[in-house]
Amino acid sequence: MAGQRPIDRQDDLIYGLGHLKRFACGVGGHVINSPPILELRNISKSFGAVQALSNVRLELHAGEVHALVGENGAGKSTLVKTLAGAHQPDAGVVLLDGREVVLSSPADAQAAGIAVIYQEPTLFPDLSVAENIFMGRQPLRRLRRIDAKACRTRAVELFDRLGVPLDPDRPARGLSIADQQLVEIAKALALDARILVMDEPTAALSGVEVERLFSVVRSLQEAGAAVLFISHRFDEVFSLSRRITVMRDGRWVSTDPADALTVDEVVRRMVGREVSALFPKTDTTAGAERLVVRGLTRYGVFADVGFTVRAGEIVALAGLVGAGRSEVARAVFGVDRYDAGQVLVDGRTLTRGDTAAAIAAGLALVPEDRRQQGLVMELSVERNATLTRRWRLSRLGLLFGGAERRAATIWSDRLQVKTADLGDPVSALSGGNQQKVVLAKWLSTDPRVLIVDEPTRGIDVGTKAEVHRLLSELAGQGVAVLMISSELPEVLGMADRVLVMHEGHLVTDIPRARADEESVMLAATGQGGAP
Amino acid sequence: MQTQPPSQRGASDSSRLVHRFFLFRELGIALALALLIVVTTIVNPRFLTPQGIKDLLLGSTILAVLAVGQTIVVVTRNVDLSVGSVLGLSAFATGSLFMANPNLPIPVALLVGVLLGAVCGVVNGGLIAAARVPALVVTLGTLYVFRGVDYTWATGRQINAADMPPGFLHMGNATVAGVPVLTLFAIVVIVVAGYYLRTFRSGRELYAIGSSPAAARLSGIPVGRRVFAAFVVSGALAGLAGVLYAARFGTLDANAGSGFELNVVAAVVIGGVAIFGGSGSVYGAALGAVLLTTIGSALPVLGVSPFWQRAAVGALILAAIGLDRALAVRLTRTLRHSTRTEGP
Amino acid sequence: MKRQARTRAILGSWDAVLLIAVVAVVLVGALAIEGVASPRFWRFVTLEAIPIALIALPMTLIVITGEIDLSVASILGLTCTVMGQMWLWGITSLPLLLAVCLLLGALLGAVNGLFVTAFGLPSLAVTIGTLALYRGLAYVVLGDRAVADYPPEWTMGAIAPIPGLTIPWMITVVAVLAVVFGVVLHATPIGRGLYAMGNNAEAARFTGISVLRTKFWLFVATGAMSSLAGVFWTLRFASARADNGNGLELAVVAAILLGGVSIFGGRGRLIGVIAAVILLGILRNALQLAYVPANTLTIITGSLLIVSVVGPNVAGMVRDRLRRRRPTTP
Amino acid sequence: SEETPAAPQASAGASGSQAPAAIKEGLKIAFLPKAVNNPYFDASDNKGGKVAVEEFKGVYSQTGPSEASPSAQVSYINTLSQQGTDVIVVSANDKDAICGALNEARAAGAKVVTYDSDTNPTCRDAFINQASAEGIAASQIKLISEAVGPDGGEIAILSATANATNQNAWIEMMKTELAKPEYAKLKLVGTVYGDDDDQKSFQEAQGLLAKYPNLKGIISPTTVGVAAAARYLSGSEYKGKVQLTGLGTPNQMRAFLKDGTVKSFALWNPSDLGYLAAYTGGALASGMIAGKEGDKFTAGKLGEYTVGKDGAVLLGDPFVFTKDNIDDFDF
Ligand SMILES: Nc1ncnc2c1ncn2[C@@H]1O[C@H](COP(=O)(O)OP(=O)(O)OP(=O)(O)O)[C@@H](O)[C@H]1O
Ligand SMILES: Nc1ncnc2c1ncn2[C@@H]1O[C@H](COP(=O)(O)OP(=O)(O)OP(=O)(O)O)[C@@H](O)[C@H]1O
Ligand SMILES: [Mg+2]
Ligand SMILES: [Mg+2]
Repeated sequence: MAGQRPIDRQDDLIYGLGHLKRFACGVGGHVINSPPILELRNISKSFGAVQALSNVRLELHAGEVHALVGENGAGKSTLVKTLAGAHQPDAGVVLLDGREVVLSSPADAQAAGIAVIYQEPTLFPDLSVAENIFMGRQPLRRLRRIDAKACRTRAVELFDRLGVPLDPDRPARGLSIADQQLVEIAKALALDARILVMDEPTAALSGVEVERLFSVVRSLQEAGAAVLFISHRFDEVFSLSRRITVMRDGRWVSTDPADALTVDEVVRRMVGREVSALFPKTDTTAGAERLVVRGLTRYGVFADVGFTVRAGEIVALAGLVGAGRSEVARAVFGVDRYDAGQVLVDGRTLTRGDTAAAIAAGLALVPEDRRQQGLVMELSVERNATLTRRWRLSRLGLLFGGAERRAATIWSDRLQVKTADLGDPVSALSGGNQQKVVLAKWLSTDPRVLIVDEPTRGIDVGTKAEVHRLLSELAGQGVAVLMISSELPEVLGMADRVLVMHEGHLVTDIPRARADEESVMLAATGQGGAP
Repeated sequence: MQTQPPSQRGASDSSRLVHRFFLFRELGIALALALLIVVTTIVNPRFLTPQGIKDLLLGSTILAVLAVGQTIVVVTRNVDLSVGSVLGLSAFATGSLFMANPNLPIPVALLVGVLLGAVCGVVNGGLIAAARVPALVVTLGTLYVFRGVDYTWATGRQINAADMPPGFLHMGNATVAGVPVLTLFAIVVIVVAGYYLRTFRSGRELYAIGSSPAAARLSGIPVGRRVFAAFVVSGALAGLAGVLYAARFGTLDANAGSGFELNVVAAVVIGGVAIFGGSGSVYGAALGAVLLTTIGSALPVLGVSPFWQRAAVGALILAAIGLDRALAVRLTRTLRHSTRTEGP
Repeated sequence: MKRQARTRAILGSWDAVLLIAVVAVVLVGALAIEGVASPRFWRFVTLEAIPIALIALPMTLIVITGEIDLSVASILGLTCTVMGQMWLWGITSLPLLLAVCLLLGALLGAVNGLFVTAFGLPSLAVTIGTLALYRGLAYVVLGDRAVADYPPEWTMGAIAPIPGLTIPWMITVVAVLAVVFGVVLHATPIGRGLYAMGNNAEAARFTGISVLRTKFWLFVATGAMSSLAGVFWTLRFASARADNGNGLELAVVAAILLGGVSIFGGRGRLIGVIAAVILLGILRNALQLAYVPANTLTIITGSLLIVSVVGPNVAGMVRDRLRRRRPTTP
Repeated sequence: SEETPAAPQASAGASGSQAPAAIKEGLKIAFLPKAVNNPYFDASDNKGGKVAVEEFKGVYSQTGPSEASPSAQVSYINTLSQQGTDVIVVSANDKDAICGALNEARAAGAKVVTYDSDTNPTCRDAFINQASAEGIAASQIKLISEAVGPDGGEIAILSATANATNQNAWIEMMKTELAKPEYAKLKLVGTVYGDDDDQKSFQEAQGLLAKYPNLKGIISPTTVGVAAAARYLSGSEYKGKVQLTGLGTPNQMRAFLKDGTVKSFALWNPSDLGYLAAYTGGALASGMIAGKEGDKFTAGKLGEYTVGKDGAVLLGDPFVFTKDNIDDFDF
């Protein structure tokens, strides 16, 4: 396979992917008997009326991977930020090696040997990837001058360790979410920290990168580091971690060895009730062709992509990270222009590059990057949720708060958005709850064609089931659903058909009956033949 | 893994192009500048006599020094609109100082001017960093306040060339190997600032702050301290510019440097410094300052009617930023199309 | 995060603070300074405020979308000179003059809008350029001449008071326009879009809001309103000159910022801006009456601006600090 | 200049039926310059007008915008009118734009005297002319002609703002003057504007020399411009080769007279201008004169003046400063 993937921008990076490996299970053979190197005691933190953490405790030992799980909004990220010195707790103490410390700024935490990968990437778009990794602790030459060459070579070493051929000289702007996440990981590794905290590092990654990451984490663990790992994917949690702490509603619920727990038990503790089955796909009979895409080409990004989605169908678009799935979705929705091809909804051709027209024709897109593309972080939950319907909610061109509030209430109840007040800015919501607001925003438009790009990224099990149920329900009502997902079980569980993209081309179209992990992954890595 | 080597090469090819583009960006301004000078000289050879060159260099010096300070602030996603007022204050202070002590050594005057500017910078930076408020508003406020202080202090007085020591005024006019002494100050400032921003951690951190303030905070960069320092430096450079102004113009009243702020911002923007922070260099900004002053002095020489001059300056500013943009877009497109031909 | 939320809560009531300040200044002024209570004072204050308000209305919307237009005063000046030149050519129909001027303003605004939206250039840079360009064109049109021989019906008509009052009738035009802009900003889908694009243009694009088209039309509107202010200016001062309204852009920007509009876009309300325009006008005139010298007025204007942003933030921080201290002290 | 024969005070009463013989005490007299912070107006108002007002026991004040603009001046006129000022002495930033406000102030009882820069005659009671336009133009042309020498050559004008009323009037008169046969060898090649801004004037002077290689002389009839041009010339290779004259203050120009950049320049005494304006205002407000042509009054130490056509009062001819007399002056 030649590595000539089409690229979009001058700063785009081209790289291929290694072979897919299965998760290597197994945990390092350390026995916990040493005192914890990090201990949190009775940490409490509130934001205005929201009690994000109350009396949370946590112990991290050298050489262990400790998983932290909980529903969206349980307080995991808040705990991480407290550890990172980005938030100061209202009460409680942090002990490092048994001594009480005050982490009053991120610099303090770094100095104490704590490296953090935040849930949302925190890169400097204008700076090069290498500079991003070493910002504030670049290798120095004489007279405290930065050694740019050392910077570069060390970045390359780090990427080799992670198995990603990212170019250290390219600017961070324009990196895909996955690549951003990888840079974040490299940044944390570069710290050589004793304590590594990772807040959903895998949410944007596909299997290959996840496996690479895990092998790195295991080697760190063997070298004696303590790792705190947060994820909503239980296979990862159980394959990587030795102990699992469950949080609910800002409180500590339990900490147990992973061996002593089952997925069901963890979910029960997280949610406080039994969760219905995931992927409740009901069979529907496909109706007329709703969305037809023909020969869609955007030079350097994707070429000659054509497919149809029928009413009542859920079609999954699978592929490796960077295969160009999101780009296709954006072009179809009119956010990006395309160079050739045609998009038809219910037989009518859409003007290219016109989002408003696409929406008017009944298209909806739940984008992959909720912070940049999905939400206006400074605006309230209510405004965000009704932004797509502002014309419909207006009377004689006038729009008053009441109509928006009512509409927003309905949908936030339906999706169980956890917020103190609909007037709060969405930036105050937890990641998962933010995702729900994006869903609310688009589902409320009664779309005829719904495109969802990684709809359940960062969403907890309970809500995930709810989202899946919603998608099925919508399909049942005759909506054509195009679902982009990097999670194979989700793809296989939900889709009537699976389209697979590889390097900007649609390589195969597999019906539900024949779709399995093997066939999809082979096609995604460019090794599968025609169906 | 056979895919890796070729793709990685491709990647660094593209990034090299990116680098070349950024180099080109400053080259583009330099080119525009050269073009302007050549055309003007063809029309009027006197434009490039030693006297003409000296005038050009002297003319750009003060704006260039201010542009360096402004760049340091702008890369942190802030802006300092008060520089014109700080310059005025420092220039008047220098004059008053010399009136009171005609025998004062010049370095002392320089030091006092720079210190006074730095104090103004402390006011700006202190308010902005401590209260975390938008720089544009604060410095628009201090633009008024510093100017008001200057007015109140001067109360219609004027300091004339005759009031200042000849040695000081001589410095404003003297040349070393054809290069005015004042310009040497500017060159030193540009080189030091440029080198610092590129090769020291704290310099890079300024870019990081401008690129993403929130991320900078989470990375443990002392954002407040750095922004504060950037404003102090900008103030100090404006103070230095004030002393240079006094040396060059000799006549000082409270209006010195009023309205400069827009010129400085224009110079920085023309020089390719992103107004929203994170990228750009002091070399570009200084070139922008030279280009802007050259436009100002070339137009009268070209015989453009005084009524058309202002319009021409505006049109050239638009042309400069438009051209810069067009180059960037074109480069992107070329890259995209070139990959198409070899792509699948 | 938390501080921001609090700041916002206080900023939400910043309008209230400004309105109270207006009332306070009026009361104190009326009691302490001779002349503030007189009807003539109000006439002068409103006459001064009208052009600033006319420009500030559309400009507030532009700033909320995260852009800025510094060329407004130059558009005003160019309009004045074109109006003067047309008068010299013998065009004596006021409606025609007005129509041509508004069209011209819209056109000049469209040029700004084109540069910003079609070429993707930062508006601050573009409008610094057109600030010089338009002012320069004003000099090209009239040069060193001034046109001042407008019929007194026009010049008197422009500043004629509302019957029975001393306040000029133009203020009703401003009021109607303020309501129009206020409703558009705060109670229409378009207004919602403006806030959205001011905060996150990309998300707005993903929501089907035509960011570029909206911004373009806002620049057009600002141009037209600046021209309207230009026509008023010409008639009020009975003088069309190339330097009319020189430097007015800073006064407008100052009023908008004092009004609590975030320079980064996405935040602010029109009522605050209007209160700020009034506050600045009253304060300035009242202090002049109280023999405060111009130089001190300059300092006061600047300090007000600083206080307008630093005040709420520091108050928020102090409250934050106090609140955090309380639970820890046993 | 119009000679004012030293007539006895008795004849001053001719203008009114029972005109008072002296200026009333306690008159509120306010000076409104183009902009405060301008040294020229500091000299005319605070060193001239103030002295006069104190002499006749009035209440002196100076107020005005910090930057020269007609609209800001209007605001101050309104304020002065509300404050019940008896006399507003104003130097107009625009001869038309402040008319409306001045007339409103006059309707409210104030007398308006313009000085330095006039408004339309219809909106003021008297204008104190520092020197007639003809006088200034004639003296400027004469000075440059002498400096350049008998061979003549190209000359240029560096003015203030393009809209300055007085400047434009002078420039027009200079052109008329140049048309006279004795100046046939002088050729006016251009007029540029330094906006009364030091740096802009400096650059414009520089531009003039680059553009006109054969330039022999520059006239800058504005204090800011002439100082800037002198500074440029004195620091350049053109010093002594290109002649400069204009209207400047002695303190600003002293150094350049002495180093030979400038041979001579002219100016009236700004303090006298303010002094005369104050007395004229006082006389008007006391009803001693009405501002009609032929009215006579005594202006303290300056002696007696007669109101000329259109309410203009002429201060006198400009004074020519040279190396030899410059040290007698300090303003
Ligand atoms: N800056 C803030 N201001 C106000 N409330 C906040 C803020 N940050 C977090 N919260 C609230 O604190 C609670 C915990 O949020 P947190 O982000 O820690 O959840 P989480 O467990 O990480 O969830 P997820 O799995 O969705 O990422 C939520 O209710 C959230 O709304
Ligand atoms: N905003 C952007 N600017 C520039 N390039 C981008 C941007 N987003 C993605 N890319 C690039 O476009 C290519 C295709 O990315 P895309 O996001 O479409 O892939 P994908 O198959 O959807 O993968 P993912 O699982 O990350 O969504 C990637 O190489 C990525 O680097
Ligand atoms: Mg989280
Ligand atoms: Mg994607």
